[in-house]
Amino acid sequence: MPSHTLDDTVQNGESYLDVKGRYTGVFGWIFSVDHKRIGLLYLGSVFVFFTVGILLGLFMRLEQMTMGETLMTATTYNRLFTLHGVIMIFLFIIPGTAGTLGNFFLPIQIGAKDVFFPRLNLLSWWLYIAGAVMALLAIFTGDGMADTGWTFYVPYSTQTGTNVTLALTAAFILGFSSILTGLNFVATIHRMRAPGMNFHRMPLFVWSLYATAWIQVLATPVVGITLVLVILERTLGIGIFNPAMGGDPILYQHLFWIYSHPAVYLMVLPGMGVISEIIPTFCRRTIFGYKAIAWSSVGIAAVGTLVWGHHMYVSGQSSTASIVFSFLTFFVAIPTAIKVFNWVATMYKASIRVEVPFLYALAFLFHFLIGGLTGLMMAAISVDVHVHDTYFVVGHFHYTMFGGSVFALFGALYYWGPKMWGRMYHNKTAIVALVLQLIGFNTLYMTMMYLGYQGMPRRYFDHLPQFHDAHLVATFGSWFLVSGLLLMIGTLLYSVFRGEKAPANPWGGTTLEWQIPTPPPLENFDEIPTITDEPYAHKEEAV
Amino acid sequence: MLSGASSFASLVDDAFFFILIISIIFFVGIVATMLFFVVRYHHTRNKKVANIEGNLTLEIVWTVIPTLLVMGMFYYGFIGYDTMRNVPDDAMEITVTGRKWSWTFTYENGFQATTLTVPKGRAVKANIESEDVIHSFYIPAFRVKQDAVPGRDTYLWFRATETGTFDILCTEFCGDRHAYMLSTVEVMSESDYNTWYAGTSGEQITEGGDLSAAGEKLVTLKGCIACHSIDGSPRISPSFKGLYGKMETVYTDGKERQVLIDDAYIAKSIKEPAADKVKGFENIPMPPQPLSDDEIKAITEYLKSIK
Amino acid sequence: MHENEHEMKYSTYIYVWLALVVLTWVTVAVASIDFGNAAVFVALLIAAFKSSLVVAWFMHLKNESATIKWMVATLFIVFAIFIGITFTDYPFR
Amino acid sequence: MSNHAATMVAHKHPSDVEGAKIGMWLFLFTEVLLFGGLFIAYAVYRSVYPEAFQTAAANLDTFIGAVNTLFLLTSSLTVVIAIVALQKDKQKMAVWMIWATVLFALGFMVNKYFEWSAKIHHGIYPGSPELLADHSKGEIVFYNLYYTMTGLHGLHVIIGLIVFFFVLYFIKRRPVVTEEMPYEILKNVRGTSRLAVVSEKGEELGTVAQLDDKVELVDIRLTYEPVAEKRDPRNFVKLENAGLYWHLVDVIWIFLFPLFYLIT
Ligand code: HEA
Ligand code: HEA
Ligand code: HEC
Ligand code: CUA
Ligand SMILES: [Cu+2]
Repeated sequence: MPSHTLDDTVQNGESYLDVKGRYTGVFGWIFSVDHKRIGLLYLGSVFVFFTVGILLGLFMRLEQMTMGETLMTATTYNRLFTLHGVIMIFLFIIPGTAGTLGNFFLPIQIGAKDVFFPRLNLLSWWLYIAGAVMALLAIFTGDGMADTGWTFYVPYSTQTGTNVTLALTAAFILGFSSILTGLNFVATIHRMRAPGMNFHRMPLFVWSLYATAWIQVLATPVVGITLVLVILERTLGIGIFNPAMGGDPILYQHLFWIYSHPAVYLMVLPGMGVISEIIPTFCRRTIFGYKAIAWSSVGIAAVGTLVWGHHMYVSGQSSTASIVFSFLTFFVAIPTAIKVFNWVATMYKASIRVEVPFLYALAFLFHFLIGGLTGLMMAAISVDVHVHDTYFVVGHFHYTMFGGSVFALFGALYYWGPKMWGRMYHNKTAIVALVLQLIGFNTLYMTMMYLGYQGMPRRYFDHLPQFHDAHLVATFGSWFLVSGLLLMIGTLLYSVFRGEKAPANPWGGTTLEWQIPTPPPLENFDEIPTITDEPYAHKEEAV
Repeated sequence: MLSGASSFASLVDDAFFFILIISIIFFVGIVATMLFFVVRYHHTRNKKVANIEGNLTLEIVWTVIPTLLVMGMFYYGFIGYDTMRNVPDDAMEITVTGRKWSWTFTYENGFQATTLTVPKGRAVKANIESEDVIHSFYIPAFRVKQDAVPGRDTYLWFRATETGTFDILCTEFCGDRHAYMLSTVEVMSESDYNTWYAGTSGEQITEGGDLSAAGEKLVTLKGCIACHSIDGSPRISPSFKGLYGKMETVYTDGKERQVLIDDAYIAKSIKEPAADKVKGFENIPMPPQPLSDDEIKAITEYLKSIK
Repeated sequence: MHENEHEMKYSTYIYVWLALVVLTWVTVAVASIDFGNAAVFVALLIAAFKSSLVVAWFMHLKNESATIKWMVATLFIVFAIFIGITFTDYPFR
Repeated sequence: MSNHAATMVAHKHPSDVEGAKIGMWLFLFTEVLLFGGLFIAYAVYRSVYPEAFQTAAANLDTFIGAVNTLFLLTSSLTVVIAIVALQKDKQKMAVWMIWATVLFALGFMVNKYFEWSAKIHHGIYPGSPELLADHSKGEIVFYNLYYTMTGLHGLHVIIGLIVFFFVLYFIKRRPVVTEEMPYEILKNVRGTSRLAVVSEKGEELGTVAQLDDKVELVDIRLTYEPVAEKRDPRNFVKLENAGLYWHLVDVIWIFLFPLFYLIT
């Protein structure tokens, strides 16, 4: 029995969207310290950058349609994939799920009125915008956007004439924004849970955010200082990584991946949290293996800090290091496997309603399995020697990041959208969009993996003739993906402004956000609920 | 699938297929189960749910089995890698030099070339070095790859098993012409190779007499033409055509000035490229080129000849 | 002010400070003894001891909740891991 | 005044010191790891160039380093004393102790300034021709690290100084407290005529007694004259957090000192 039903205590508080504060209009948003408004601020800005990022992806595909220089010069192409990578990672996916959904739902799901440091939360968003503006400024100032790839490997990044310094400063600031969000979430989860909500009664989305927040706090500063070192070398000539000054370029890679490998879990853990919410809701039953799923998030975060060297098997690090890292890498698969199996087991003896969010959860599983399993192939050293820095890697990370995290984010927008803006989406259009996305996505990225195994290196402006046909197929797939994404964005925008009014609990969810009015009132709860039971306590008999 | 032309091909491919097969079994199994559940327990078919909260035995099973399997995968990857890192004692050595954006191969007798020639069946150890930024020496058909890191020597080895010509690619992003930092490796039968090798000489190119001809060879061998065209067509740096004797606008310590391109200026451009930055190319760094004075003289002669 | 706060005494801190000064002197004195390669470890050991004094007393970690203590422990474990695993590389090159 | 008054104040959760502490500690963690990246680099390069590091370290002045260590240790002591003093309501003492801290920190910086300028005078600074020509690669790395790490540390000292000036300002300022008045309290005070209702612009609107029943929350500002020996509890938290930060700067120096000056 869901024992924290609040229906009787809820009073008709005004929705956070209507409340008028000290400022009105745009200022009412950009100076708001309400976690829900900040969540939507993130959502809006993140999607602007996502659109820029996918357009860049599209351009890259168009260039790869032909051999030789057609659309753009090599330099332009190099800047494009750098910008594409930087946007997608630092501006879209890292703040995407945690900043948007985390900000909006974390306090509600633990029965709090806001995050612990509301003003710090607003500061994070402002830092995010500052970083984003700086990244975009880097395109127009100096000698243009950096052309180093999102990894900024030295010594190339210290030598190139392009505007690496500004791009790095942007990444540094974005890092701090992310740290502040993480710090805020840890404090919130520790101090603001409703009475009775002990750690083992928290929704799994909150668990995943907790693990994510720790990665944000502990790993981000390392990359921060590393980027600063590159900036120092470019501006003051302090060549800590410069071989001419006794430095070791490979050390840069260590420091970079110490953050950037855990960062990939930063991207996917919140997505996994979303899936852990969607599945029990649409299965109408409690989740299978709650504790296993909860602790596997922590497990992934913990093991994830041990494995960064799998990006460096052929970098010139010692063979011992490669072997140790390979060995450790395989262990991240275990907590991930636990999650996957428990999700599937949750569907057993359930009463499943196949709605769009659930379809996205299935799509997530489908893609993430492919992404994760190809990860295992690359974790095996001898295989990675062959596929490292080829399109195989590109395929792998689009499957995990795009097919995984981003599809989870899309699913979450359908799932929680009605709660956030109080309106439903149009079902049929949403399904058509999903089908287009599925076809396009798999044609595009499956082909990339094939290309990679054939030996097509990544970050190549041009390709050898033997790779041409597959590149054509991939580009063809990208058009389906475009159509699907455009249609989806259209549907979502339509639902925000024109959709049917949503009921308070359209899916029969049991977590706290479904027990309050839609859209939520300013302070979420009139009375802080007391929690006496697990978060996914569904009734045995379906209604 | 990509053909494999070295003794590592089967090692890598086997490990890959081993993981691939396990992956496919899991993938198909999981997706099928998932879809089956969705159909079987669709709410129109199943109204009463079982709120099963977990099952410790299952939890253990699906932790232990994957653990064992991934250890198998690790082992497969490890033995392949172990073989790749342990060079047989009888391996012949070749030095591979990467620079923006070309490869130079130096043989034991000092002979240098821009393409690689190796005998079939013999172990070849490539000592890899870089003159500027990180590159990566990659032969897909051989399944080998190793980064060329400035300031640090790396190596790889292979044993070609098929004759023919295969691509060499650079797989670490190194700038504008990263995608054109290509070469080929030609695998010859042992006897063909021996004949070919006997015909090479490690003698300095500049010793031949005709300096201009030597210069022509050098601009290819040392990778100058990766950046400088010889027919006047635009690349990322000033074309060599008509360069000698022309007045050039350069920035010296940030100040603009005019210089006449003569022997001394060319020598300086090669040794200290950062000293005078040509207008229009001031933000593209030219790496200092480790050339001997003789070589520079030869190149200068050659530049004089292409008006 | 807050119920759970400890009554603090000036004298405790002065003792801690004295200990720190003495330890600083010890580090300097010990540095002139030739420990060979162990020198780094001796120096780091003393530094670690000194900093734990600062953290425990000056920063009152001693009186903080178990949660915060665990968090600090996590920090040091993570940092130790970062350094430790990096060292699977360099000594084996 | 309307019943929207609630939105004029930031949502305040009941002041939770433990949570604020967790926040502060987490922030310190990020600082530790910021330096952590550099310590990793130091460890790596030391293992690669053990001899060069010893030769180079011998050229740094142990005496200045030791004096600076004492400066920082003592400044840490003065900070805790300031905290204790504030806890004991000895505001004057606290202020004096913060000034002492500031002084020691300045002493540290002055020392550092002389140390750096002496080195720079000798032509030893990152990328200098002397450094590149006459010193081995290991020594160059050592000096690069030395300048980066002590530089970043110095930056933190300066930030700490600025923070202490803020704290001083807060301790000395006339405190204004904005609090949210919960409904129950509001109900109780409704009857009184001693509390005035003031608009946001400051004009008086009447007394609380005249408020109508729809009002559920008001934003109240209490302005009071500081009694010499009374502290504003929030200043205490500020000083304590500034102190935590300062001690961290100290802890980092405790490691920097032997690593750069002593291992010869
Ligand atoms: C969301 C992002 C994300 C996620 C979740 C992952 C997850 C994983 N990644 Fe990935 N990865 C990236 C993003 C991500 N990666 C990016 C961006 C890069 C490239 C960066 C760059 O160079 O630009 C990269 C690169 C990368 C490399 C380096 C490749 C190279 O450059 O040569 C490697 C090598 O080991 C790797 C491995 C793994 C592994 C083992 C996992 C594991 O976590 C996967 C675990 C999941 C599963 C295994 C599937 C579920 C499990 C089961 C169904 C159980 C049954 C299976 C068995 C155990 C048998 N990744
Ligand atoms: C979340 C992460 C994410 C996402 C979603 C994507 C999405 C896409 N990426 Fe991404 N990609 C990365 C992260 C991501 N990428 C990273 C980190 C790298 C590495 C960079 C590096 O090497 O440094 C990379 C590299 C990378 C490469 C390799 C470049 C190279 O090595 O040479 C390619 C090549 O095709 C590519 C293509 C695409 C495509 C086609 C999409 C498609 O999904 C895009 C599909 C969408 C469209 C095609 C357009 C849809 C358009 C709209 C919705 C708006 C339309 C608006 C108007 C018309 C006004 N990406
Ligand atoms: C990575 C690209 C690159 C390579 C390789 C390269 N150069 Fe250059 N070179 C440049 C660029 C860019 C400039 C113009 C900017 C400058 O002066 O530094 C330049 C300038 C020059 C100039 C002066 C031209 C003028 O117009 O004043 C000479 C001469 C020259 N290079 C010779 C060589 C020789 C000889 C080699 C090979 C041994 C070589 N370069 C290899 C990029 C390159
Ligand atoms: Cu050389 Cu890429
Ligand atoms: Cu990784």
